[in-house]
Order: sequence, then structure tokens, then C-alpha cells
Amino acid sequence: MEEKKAQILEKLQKVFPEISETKNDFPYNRVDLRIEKNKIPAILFYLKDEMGYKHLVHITCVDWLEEGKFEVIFIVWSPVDKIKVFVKTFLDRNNPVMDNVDMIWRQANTYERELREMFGIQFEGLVAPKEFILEDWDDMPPMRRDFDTEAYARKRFFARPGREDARDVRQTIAERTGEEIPDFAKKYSR
Amino acid sequence: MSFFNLRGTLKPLTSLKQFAKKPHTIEFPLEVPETSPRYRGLHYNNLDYCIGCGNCSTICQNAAIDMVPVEGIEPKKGDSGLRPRIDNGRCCWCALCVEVCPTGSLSLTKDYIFVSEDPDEFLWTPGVDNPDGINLISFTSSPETSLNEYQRVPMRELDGSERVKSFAEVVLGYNEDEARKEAQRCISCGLCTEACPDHMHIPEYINAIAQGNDEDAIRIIYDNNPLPEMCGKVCTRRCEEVCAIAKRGEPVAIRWLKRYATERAINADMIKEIVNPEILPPNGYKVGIVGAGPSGLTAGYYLALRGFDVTIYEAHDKPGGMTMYGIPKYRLPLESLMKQVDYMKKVGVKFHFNTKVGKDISFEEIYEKFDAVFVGVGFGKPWTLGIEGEDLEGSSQAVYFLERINSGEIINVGYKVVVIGGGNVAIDAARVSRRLGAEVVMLYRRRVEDMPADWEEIEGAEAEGVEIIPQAIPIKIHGENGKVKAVEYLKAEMVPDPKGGRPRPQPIEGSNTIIECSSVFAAIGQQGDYSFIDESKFKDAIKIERGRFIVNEIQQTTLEKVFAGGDAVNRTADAISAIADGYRAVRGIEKFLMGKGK
Amino acid sequence: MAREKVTTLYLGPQHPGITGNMMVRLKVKGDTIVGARTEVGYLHRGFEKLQERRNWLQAFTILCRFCVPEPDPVEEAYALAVELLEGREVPERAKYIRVLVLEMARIASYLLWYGGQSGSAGLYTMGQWSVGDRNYILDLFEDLTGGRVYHMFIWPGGVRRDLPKGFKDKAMKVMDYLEKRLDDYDTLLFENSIFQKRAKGVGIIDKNKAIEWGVVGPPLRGCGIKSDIRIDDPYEIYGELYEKGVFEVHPYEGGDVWARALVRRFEIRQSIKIIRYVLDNIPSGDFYNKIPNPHKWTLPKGDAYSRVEATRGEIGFFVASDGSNKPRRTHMRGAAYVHAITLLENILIGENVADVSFIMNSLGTCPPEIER
Amino acid sequence: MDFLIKTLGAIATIIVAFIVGMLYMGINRKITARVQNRVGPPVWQNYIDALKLVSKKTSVHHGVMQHLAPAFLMISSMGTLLFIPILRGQSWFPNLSYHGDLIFILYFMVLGSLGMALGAGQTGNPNAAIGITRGLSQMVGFEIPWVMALVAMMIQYHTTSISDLMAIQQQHGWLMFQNPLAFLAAILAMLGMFRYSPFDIVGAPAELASGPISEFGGKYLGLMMSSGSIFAFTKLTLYVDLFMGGASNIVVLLIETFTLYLIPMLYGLVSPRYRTEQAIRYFWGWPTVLGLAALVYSVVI
Repeated sequence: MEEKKAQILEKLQKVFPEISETKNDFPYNRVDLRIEKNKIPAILFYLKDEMGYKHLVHITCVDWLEEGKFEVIFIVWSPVDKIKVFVKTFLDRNNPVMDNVDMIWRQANTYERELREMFGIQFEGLVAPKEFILEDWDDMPPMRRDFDTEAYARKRFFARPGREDARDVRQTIAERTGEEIPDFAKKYSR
Repeated sequence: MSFFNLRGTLKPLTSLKQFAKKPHTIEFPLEVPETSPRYRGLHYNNLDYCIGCGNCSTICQNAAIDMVPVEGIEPKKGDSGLRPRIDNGRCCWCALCVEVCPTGSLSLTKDYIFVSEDPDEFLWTPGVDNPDGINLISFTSSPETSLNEYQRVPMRELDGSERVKSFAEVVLGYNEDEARKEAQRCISCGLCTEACPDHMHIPEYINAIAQGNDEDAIRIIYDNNPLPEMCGKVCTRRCEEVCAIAKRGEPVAIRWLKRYATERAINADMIKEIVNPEILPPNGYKVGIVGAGPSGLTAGYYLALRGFDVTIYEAHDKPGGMTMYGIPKYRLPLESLMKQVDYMKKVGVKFHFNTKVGKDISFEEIYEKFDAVFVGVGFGKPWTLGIEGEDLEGSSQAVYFLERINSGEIINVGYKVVVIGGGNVAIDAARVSRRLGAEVVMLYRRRVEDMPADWEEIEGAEAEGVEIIPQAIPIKIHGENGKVKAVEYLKAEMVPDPKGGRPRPQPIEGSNTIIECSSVFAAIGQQGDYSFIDESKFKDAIKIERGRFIVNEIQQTTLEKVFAGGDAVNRTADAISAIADGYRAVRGIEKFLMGKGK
Repeated sequence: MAREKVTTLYLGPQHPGITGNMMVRLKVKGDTIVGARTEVGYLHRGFEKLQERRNWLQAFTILCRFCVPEPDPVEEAYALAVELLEGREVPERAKYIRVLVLEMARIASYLLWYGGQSGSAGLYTMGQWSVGDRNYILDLFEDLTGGRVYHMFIWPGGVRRDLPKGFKDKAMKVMDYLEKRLDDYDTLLFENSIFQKRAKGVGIIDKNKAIEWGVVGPPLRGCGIKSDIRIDDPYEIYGELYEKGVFEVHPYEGGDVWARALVRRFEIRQSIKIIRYVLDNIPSGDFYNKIPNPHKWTLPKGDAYSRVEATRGEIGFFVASDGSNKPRRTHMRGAAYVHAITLLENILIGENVADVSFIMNSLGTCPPEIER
Repeated sequence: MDFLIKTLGAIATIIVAFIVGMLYMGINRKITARVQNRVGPPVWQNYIDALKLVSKKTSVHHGVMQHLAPAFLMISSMGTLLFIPILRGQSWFPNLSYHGDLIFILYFMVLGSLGMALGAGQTGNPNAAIGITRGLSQMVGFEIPWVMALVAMMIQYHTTSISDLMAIQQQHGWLMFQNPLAFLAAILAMLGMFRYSPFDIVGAPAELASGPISEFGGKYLGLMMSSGSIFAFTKLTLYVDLFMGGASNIVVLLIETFTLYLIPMLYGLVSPRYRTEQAIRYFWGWPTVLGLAALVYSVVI
């Protein structure tokens, strides 16, 4: 399996010299590679048509808020090689645009609709109804890290009365003993 | 229809035979299905075991559990007095609250039917509102299945045979991995902070360690304890006694974690760099401190941070008081204490060593010179045994013995030492004697489990080959040529105390036993020595009762300019209480002086 | 109604023929479907966002709500993903118990499928039987996990509890009973000429396109393609079991509802075989590689993706960690995500309106899995 | 006076039909439950259901026809009932029978379905509309063997009166033995008439959410349920009259009707449903062939 994994990377790197980062040291059947976003359709086409990675396992996105990036991850699987290939790319968080890939796999359309709605990623050329899961949503795309679920829930719903007498254990004890927890330490309280 | 599938039409009709079979379903009110012994139904909380740590409330991902005060449950040390209340409308019966309950008091029952038209009725306090749930308990956690880690990360120590060879530190301290792992055991309930006399921010610094942020941990520790490294090594750790985890396992090693954190700062400069305290500009007040013990040092440090001009008078040539002279160096190496005192010097505390108040400088002088005086003199004078032969050569008080050893004297204790007493001082004396090459026998009036010393210390002593004879009451020290030759003691039996206290030892007549030995050390307690204020001016003004100063809640004695702390005030007689006194006195002095206005 | 007029027919979101809250908007010409569009969004609970606010263990309790009929594979997928990410070992006994739970869940889910498939064909007796018999599996679950439907049992590091006393005997009895009942099911359902007439040649998936279209699980095996995560990308002890011949994977040709039904009929018996083997050969030892205090349990930075074979097909869980005690991102891939949207929209064209829920049931659509 | 007695008799007939029909449905539910491994509701559950439904208020209005549809159903089932002789040779279950009532009934029985179709059509529910088309298509399916069976008998005995047929059977023995082909065709048609599986495509819950009745609730549903039970009894009595020579007393009637009722019920328990075109193909298959054969047989004999 290790050889096969190395071969795959080698072959891909030959065709796509743009591959910027690879990771191959997983103890299981997984290969990672990172490539710039405009090469994504090309590499996916290549993987599917030339290398037998016919099964699109997953498309997902991770919001790295602190770094200002979206990481879009395509996972493909070959029923022959029995290896998962993770194709990763970074998008600029302020301008998340990338190419549509649903001509490669029709079902990518669904994933793209979801990412568009949940992260606000625009797939150029995507033809799909505007709304997928959310209805009449006017807030920021909710799966972004800076969307505060709790604040939204507070704004949108109200708590049923009857539970105001709840006490925080740490706070109660501190009050009772006159302990003053310094402000910088409070983030470590639970 | 061209083709008629007769078999396909008629064969299914045989299924009608099911008509004769017993149905799967039951008629509910007439027949009630038995739930399995592991069923996750409604909650039950055993109020007697519950300590209100609130871990259930924190783990609940639905925010269905609130901690509320419950009538009839008084808060005490190790019990927040709060009990969980479940919003059954939110509960999803995942039973994570059961899995994280450190005491095992919370469990789920077989009962799963609860009907009410009033939505507020779905809020109930398990155990209070369903007392009969105790008979229906089904889903419980045991230490094996619980999510809490009940086994402490073992502390690496020198081997018993190895450590008697030298005064090298016995406990080696956690390394980073061990400390993280141990810190992860903490459930951050904070019950320990109440038990700590100084109310240190224990959950916070442990959490900082768990998250890999040692520097924050040090900062949090120094917030109200300037001698944490000393505490990290020799603290009596009342916090661990009430640890929530300790209800079913070994408490979190709070002391070792503190030690780990403070040891990250290798020297005084590093401490200063990490803690980087805010030192207020001088406010013009001067405070004199008598005694550089833990309470005096604490008061001095925090007063200095608050802009006071602090001077500490110490009779010995080194600071630390009992922690310096009473605690053997294999427990608390000299450097670790000096490191902290050096750091204090850096923040501006002034020291006068070898200056015994009452001899080198009069108390009156200090009283006049400073705006406030803090007295932290401790208990320097040991109780004597009061038996025959006590003044023989080779018989002495353990405290003096330890003091001499710690000052660097080399003492010949001979081939066999008898230590009388069961406290930490006794154990220290015994273990030190082992290191000096003698065989050691300890005599203690009561049983081993009654010994006031730390169990870790007792175990350590046993590992080093100290023989403990419990229920032994010494009656005479035999001498030969003015030297100790043997100790005679009576065996005792435990009789219940008619007043309801702990059992008392009752000597058994005629059970006299004699142990040959070369030295005897008595360690049955100390008392205060207040001769330095035996001046007519203060004698009446500063009230002393049963050997201790009378102080108010801000450590102020009956003489308003004088504050006191440490062993001379409190009854717990440990360093952390002394530190707490010192810290409290700082606030008291601040209030007293600043409130007065200049 | 004019025969050639195209009508829009809304199936759902509240509809007895739909396996949950979703809608299929059909364009119908007479009784023939000329267009279909899946509309979801009636069941979105934001689980993935909620998991980001919870720590790694708290996140585990909402997993079972991802798919109600068969919650355990999702728990398994999450546990596997976390274990891959952390490199946590699972004790051998835990693996066996997990397989036991997963196969019991598979049986329970297939029994529910029996009900759904025959119920959507109008044969309610079958559904009552199989759901009634599923109760015996749920009884086993109750004994083992304490919960009947939501087990919350498989978690990172192993399983929550060991097998209770007497579980083996009880489970064996249930398996014997089930095997007998499966023969009854065959009599009632598979030998029934009307069911055969309804199922054959309906909802055909093109074999050559199946993998590309993202078809997984029983529908893919119903296309004559031998594909099963349990043998392709083995997890727990499945690889070992397959090599030992404890279970088989058998594809059926045809690609229609009938082939998919046969796949399930075959696999439910395989599951019984696996359970028998597991109960007989379970090793002793730990059932749980204890995780640290959940509040302070951090996972190394990185991401992982796990795959599990559920009764609907491949279920996967993507987790990404930023090194803290909470997930940075979790994303579940449900088989229904592909089956119920692009695939269903494709294969419904040209079918009869009466067959919509019949086909949906055979694909195993599960709306909670789509929306999460 | 005679009119009064006839009116009272008619009301009594309807009440008996209602009670018996409901009881049959209750027994049906119980048997179904037991075959499905359930305990099932009590036999009288249907009476409770009907009472509850009738006592409900209705707040949804789609139009006049929607209000009238249950009435149509009721009229159709009650009217049919009144034209059918309940008991042979007894005067206290009077009926409006006349020469040619068989042909009249043939049409009158359809009235309810047509009224229902109009009412359901007015609700605007696409499920109802589809259900109606399916129902009418299916009716076209089973009417053919049914009519053929009846016509076979009419030809065989040269009468169009039910009473006459009953009288003839007194002499020649039951028709089900006299013309078994007609009987079989009629029984197969009855499967469709009762709309139990496999011919329940009209209201298929899994596809159409109960089809035509999906917009009817409360009182309407209660009325439909009552008319359904009366209609069931009516149909069963008609079959008994036609093929089993009628019943001489009520016990025999109950036994005979229930035995007949078991046929669609039990077959429905083990059958999935046919799609519309499959159902029509079914009825135009063997049942029609049997009907034709019965016709030929009756002509030849």
C-alpha cells in the first residue's frame, strides 16, 4: 500500500507540478495533496478519468478563521486502488470563489449548493436553485466560524422562565469564601 | 392477464397462520414491560453522596442541568451545597452526566414514565422529588466505566533504599507529559478552593497546565501565594482531601501540579519575568514584619506590590521560619525556598536577618517606627514529654534536632533512634535519622490511621525502613553515664471516648517494654514564645489566649496597629494557613492604613 | 384530468410515503413522472455547527440523531474518525462489541426497511411483522446499551459498557427466532406475485454509471457491483471476518427495486451469521480505552475521514481539529445525501407516481442524514 | 299505516346495517391485528371512532360539493340497501324491490363514488384528484366482470329482480353452484369493490395520503365511515341474495355475509397493492374471462 501511495503522488506530481504540498505518512490508505484552486477541476478530471478515482466520497470545507482562509477538501476513492485521495485547496476567506466541478460528478452539485449556502463559497458556473437547506436566510452563512450560534439563538428565541435560580458552582464557592479570581484567569474556569 | 402465478398468489395466504400465534404487543395498563437492568430512564441523585461539584451540569450538552440550592443541604467544605436539577424537557438521556459524576451519586432509573400537564413540573431535582428512585436505579457508573480518571499519575520517587543514603530530594516531580495528564484529571469544580485556607485559584491553574500554558498557571498561582514552590513541595494540601475525584479514587495531585508549574521558572529572574507583577508606586506607608516565616513573607510580598515600604526582621540568618528550619531538605531543598525569597527581594521587600526582636531590636522600637506591624512569629517552643530522663544526653526535641540539621550541623545520633510522636515533625525527625544512618523506631500513642502526619509521609517513612510502633506510651527514658540508653513504654489499648471524641489510648498495666537506643527525639507539638513582647506597654494591649493571639477577621490583634498571622494565630499549624493569614493581613493593613487616610 | 397535462405533485414534507421530512416535487403527466426535484430544508438542526460548540465527547451524543432508523453507524463513523485523528487504539473486545452493535443495528434497520418497502407497496402485514420482530433486537439493545432507539454506545476509544450477563444466550435465541421469521417473510413478501410484479423493472439504476453517480451500499450491490466498505476499506474486524468467510457480499444483477430487495434479504442473514460468530468468539479484555476527562481532552491538529457501511450505504464522517478540545469542523456524508437528491431525481423520470415512495424506500433515503 | 311501518322498517334496516357493518369492520381490525402479531383494538373501537368523528367541529370549507359528497355516499349506500331484500320471505325487513331492481342497483351503487369524486375534486387536493381518477379507473376495471356475472344470471333465469332470483334459488339450489363461473367472477370483482389490498390504490396512504378523503375530516369522515359500513353490509347481503339464496333469518344472514366478508379481508392481509394499470389489467384478465365463460355457460344452458 505504501508503494502504491507513493506512486500515486509521483504520477500526479509529474502531471501537475503545481502540487504544493503532499502528505503521505498516514498509517492507513490515505494520501493528501494541496493544489491551487484553479487546478482543482483539472486534477479531479485526471484522477477520475485517468487514474480510476471514480467515486467522489466527499466535498467539505473548513473555516480557518484566524488565518483568513477556507480549506476546501475533495475526497476521492478508487475501487481498484482502494486508496482515498484528499485534494485540498485554500480559498481566500474574503473572496471565496472557485470553479464548479459538477460536470465531473453530478452529485458534486449538491455539495456545492451546501457549501455555497453554509460558507458563502461561490462556485463559478454552478446551476442550482438558490436555496438548499436554509429558508429565507438573511444572516451570514451559518457554518462560518464567526457566526455565533448562541447569540443567534438568544436573538431569535426566548428561554422559558423558571430556571433563573441556576448557580455556577465555581462562582458560588468563590463568593462564599471571598476568593477573588483575577480576570486573566477566568478563561480557565470552566 | 396472460400468466397466472398460482403459487405466488396462494403461498402468501399461508401467512394467515400467524393469527394463532401470541401477539408481540401487550395490553399496556394490564401488563407492564420490565425494563432491562441497564435502562436509561429518569434521573436519581443520591443527595448524601452528591457534593454539588456541578460536573453533570457542565457536561450536559443540552444545558438541561442546573445547579440549585436545595433546602436542608448546608454548604460545607467539599460540598457546594448545590444539587443538580434536571429539565426533563431538554434531557436526551445520554447519561453523560452519570458517566462524569465523580461521586457516583447521579444515576438513571428504570422509571421512564412521567406525565404532567404543567410544563414546569418537568423541572425537578432528582433525589428530592423522586426519593423512591433509589429502589429503581439502573444505569450507574463505576470507577471502571466512569469518564473520570480515578488513578493518579504516579509520582516518580527515589527508591527507599536509595534515599536513605543522602538528603537528595525524594520526590522527583512530574515531567511535562505527566503533568498534562494529571492536570487533565481535574474536573474544575473548584470545591478545593474552599478547603484551601488561602483559597488559591486551583481549577484555573490546573486548567492552564492542562492546556499547556504553564506561564499562565504560574501567574495565577502567584496571584495569592508568593511561596508556591514551597507549597508545591510540602503543603498539607487540604484541597486534595475534598477533591471531588477523591470520593471514588485518588485525588488530583494538586500539590505536585503546583510544584510542576512553579518549577518551570528556574530562578528568581524568571519568576519575575513570567509573573511580571504590577508594582504600585510607593504610597508612603511603612510596615514592619516580625518573622520571615510563610505568613511574614506573604504579607511582605503583597504589601510591597501594593506600594508599601516593607521591612522584615528575622532572628535566623535565613528566611522561611519553620519551612526553612523545620522541614528536612530532602523534602524542600534550600534552593527552591531561596529562589522565592530572592524574587521577593526583587520586588522590593527588605530583610534584616539575624535580628531577634526583643533582643537585637525591641518590639517597641518597631512599633513606633512603622505605620503597621505584622507579627508572624510562629511556634518556636516545643512541648516537652514530661517524663523521667528527658534531659539525658541524646534526648532532645525533634524541632531543635531538625533545626540543627538544616543549619548544616552534623549530628551523631548513634545506632538507634526512638522518635516519640505521630505528626509530620516526628516523621521528619525519623526520616532524617534514617539518613544519618541510624535505625529508627517511632512510638505513637494511637493507631497508625490516627497519625496526624500525611499518609504519603508515613508510607515514605515505612519505605525507608522506619519501624512504627503504634499504641505505645513512653513512660521513662533510661540512661547510662548521663546518656540515653533505652526507652520504656507501655502498650495501650484504644477505648472509646465517653465524650464522643476519637478513641483514646488507655495504657495497659504491666505491658512495659524497653527499647534500647542511642537517641530519643520528642515531637509532640510546639507552642508560641511571645517573650519579645513581654513589655508592660503591650502585655495587656495585645491579648493572647491559650498561646495564640486574638485577632479579628482581618488579622488585626487587639492593638489596632498590630496584625498577626501564622501558627501564632491559627490552629491548623501549616504553611498554607500562615500564607492565608499573611494575605488576609495585607488586605487588613491596606484597609486599616488607606482607609485611615494620610 | 387531461391526460397530457403536466401537473405538479408535491410529495411531502409531511407525507406518509416519505421517510422523514423532505419533499419531492414531481412533474406528472398522467401517472408518469416527467420531472422530479428533491427539496430539503424541513429538518435542518445545525448539528455540525452545534458540534463545533461542544467538546469532542459532548459532540458524540447528538450523533444518533443524524439518522433515526440506524444510529449506530454514525456513532461508529465519528468514533473512527476521532480515533484516526488521535491515533487512539481500540481494545480487541471493544471491536467485537462494536461489530455486534453495528450488525444488530443493520438487522434492525433492514427490518424497518422490510416494513417501509412493503408498506409503500401496500402490504402492511409485513411491516407489522418486521417492526414487531425488530422489537426483539431493540430489547437486546436495551440490555446492552440502556437505550432502545438512541443507543449512544459506541464512542471514541471503545464502547460504553461491557456485555451484560446472559446476553449471549438471549441474543442467540433472538437470532434463532429471527432466522425462522425470515422464512415467513420470504413467504409473505418475496414469493408474493404481486410484490414481484411491483418490484421488478422499477427504479432501474444504470450499472455502468452507478459508481460515478455516487451510488453506494445495497443499491450499488443491486446493480451487480460487488462493493462494500466492510471489505473494500475494512474497519474494526470486518476484514478479518470476511477473510475467514464469516460473511459474504453478494451482488444481484438488475439495478431495480427487486435486486435491491434481494441484496437486503441476503444481507440480513449475513448479519445474523456475523452476530453468531462474534458472540462465540469474543475475546476477553478491556472494552474501553479510556479517554481523558472530556472537558480537557484535546485532539491534535489535523483532519480525518472515516467510512462505515450502513444499510443505506456509505456513511462517512469528516472531522477537523485545530488542536483544542472542540472540533473545528465536523461534516457527515450520508448515503442519502447523494441517493435522495441527484440519484432520485434521475431515476424517477419515467416511473409511475405510485412507485415514488416504493423507489425511495428501496434507495434507503433518510432526510435527517441529508440536512443534519 | 303501511307507509309508516315501511318507514320504521327502513330505519330499522339501516340501523341494523350500520351496527353489523361496523361490527364487521371491528372484527376485521381485530383479525388484521392478530395476523400482524398485534393485540389490536377492541371490536367496538369503530363505534367509538364514529362517535368521536361525528362529534367534531369542521372548520375547513372547500365548497358545496365537498359538503354534499358524504351525503351522496350515504344516500347511495342507504338507497342501495333499501332495494335489497335483507331476509327471504320476512316482512319485517321491508324493501323497495321491484322487477328490474338488479339493474337499478347496478347504477345506484356507483352514485356514491361519483358524488365522492365531485366532492373530492372540489377540495383541490392533488392527492384527492389522483385518487379519484384511480378510483374511477379501477371501477371501470371491476365493473366489467361484475356486470358480466350479473348479466349471466339474468340470462340464465330470465329475470332482473333480486327477489325472483332468490325465489328461483329456493327451487334450484344456490346460484354459486348453478353458475360457479359467474360466482367466481363476481367474487373477484368484489375484491375490487371492497377496496382492500391489493386494490386499495384509491386511498393508498403511502402515495396519496389517503387519496380522496384526505381533505375530509370530522363529521364528514364520520359520515363516510358510517356509509362505508352500511355499504359493506349492503354489498355482502346482495351477494348472499344473489349467490347463496338469501337468508331466512338474521343469524344465517350474519354467518353467510361474514364468510363472504372474510374473502376480501384475508386476501387483503397478505397482498401488496396493485398499481392502477396493473389492477385494471388484473380485472380485465381472469375475472373477465370467467365472466365471459359464465355468459357463454348461461346462454348454452
